Amino acid sequence: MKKIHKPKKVFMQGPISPQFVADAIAKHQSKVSIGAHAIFLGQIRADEKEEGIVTGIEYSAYEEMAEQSFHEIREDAFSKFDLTCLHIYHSLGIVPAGEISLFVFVSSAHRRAAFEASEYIVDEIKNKVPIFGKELVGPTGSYVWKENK
Amino acid sequence: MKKIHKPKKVFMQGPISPQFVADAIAKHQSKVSIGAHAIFLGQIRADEKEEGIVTGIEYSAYEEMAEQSFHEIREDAFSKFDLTCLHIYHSLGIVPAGEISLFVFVSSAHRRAAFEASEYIVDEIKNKVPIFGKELVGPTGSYVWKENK
Amino acid sequence: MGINILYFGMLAEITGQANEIWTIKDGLTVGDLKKLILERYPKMRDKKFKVAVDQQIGDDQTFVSIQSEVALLPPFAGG
Amino acid sequence: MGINILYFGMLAEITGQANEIWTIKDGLTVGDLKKLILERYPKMRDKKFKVAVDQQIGDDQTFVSIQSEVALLPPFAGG
Repeated sequence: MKKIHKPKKVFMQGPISPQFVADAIAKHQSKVSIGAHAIFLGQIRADEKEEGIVTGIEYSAYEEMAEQSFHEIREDAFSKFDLTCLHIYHSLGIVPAGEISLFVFVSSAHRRAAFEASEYIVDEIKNKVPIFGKELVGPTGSYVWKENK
Repeated sequence: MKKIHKPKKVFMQGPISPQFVADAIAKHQSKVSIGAHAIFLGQIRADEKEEGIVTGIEYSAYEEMAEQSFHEIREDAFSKFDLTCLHIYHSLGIVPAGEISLFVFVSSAHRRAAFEASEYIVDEIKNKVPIFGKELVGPTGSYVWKENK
Repeated sequence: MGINILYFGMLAEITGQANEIWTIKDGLTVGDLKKLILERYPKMRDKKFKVAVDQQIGDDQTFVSIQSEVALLPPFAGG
Repeated sequence: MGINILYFGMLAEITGQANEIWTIKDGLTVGDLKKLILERYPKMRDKKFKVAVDQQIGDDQTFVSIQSEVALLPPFAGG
């Protein structure tokens, strides 16, 4: 019964557009065993720092290891929760404030599994995936390295 | 500090399209204090019943009371969780299997509030809002009244 | 002058109509009213439903004013 | 023949490069290697970082093979 899920491409260059999210939803409308989708979107905040207002984040990653981490997080989530589908997308490069850098899309027959998996997966991504971010601040090209808590 | 939120129109005729979801997301990209969106979508399952396979659900509601219930759920959620925005949309009329009948869109500065509020609000909607559903089954126009657990 | 009784979902199928005006005496509770309704519509006896008085869910002790809007609500199915 | 050391984020800024090949003797641990790296790049002393050996996070006791890929990872910021 254990299904092996093929590693999927997670990283995208630049922001994730609302249209991309819509297309992902539309693709799941033929899967009529799905009753619940839980979607998480991480959006860049224009936080105020000592150095100025954040205008965006520039992401980089240890890509090979990160893709492997994402794959392990997916496998782990499929084994822990009763899910039909699970997709993760993350930006690389510059994502301006107000735009989306993370898209986690969980689908299941019943809502509880989708809710629990969604929160679990986002926490895992923040803790375990080697992604690095420069918060770009102010108009002068300065920046602050971001750190997840 | 207590902000009163104007009652909003929740009901839509027929399914909620992925494009509608995309437009709602796009509208929030100018709100740069948002760091997290949690979106829940309820999709119609083609469950197998004794009477046949579910081809869709036909929703009706005690509309006036339902809009009031939605309003109370929103106010309650704003007081319980630290949210920036909250939108709820629900279908009336026929929604075919594979299409979306519920869209709950929660936005907050940090992810924890969005996750918690999302699950809470969906539970509240299922329990408290007078919406009724006929599960349409098989090709002959028969149906079964749906009941939330 | 009377109360407006609204029927929803499967209950409207039993009554054959979405609402009725009933003339009732003053001082009735939801419990009293349910008894009258079940007498008129015996098929409702094996149905679960809640009663809303002026859009608030009531229990058997809730009083019904003679100008109330009363709604009979079968199990909810939103979501 | 040697190990490939990768630097990311703020650590790459300190080293001025994304990777280096180091020739090390056999039998070193991550702890030993960190000491050597901090000697070469004293500015890293006050930086938090994890060390991945062949894409697995290691601790100070993890052995480094002389053909390993070693990565120095500053705090994660995904999401």
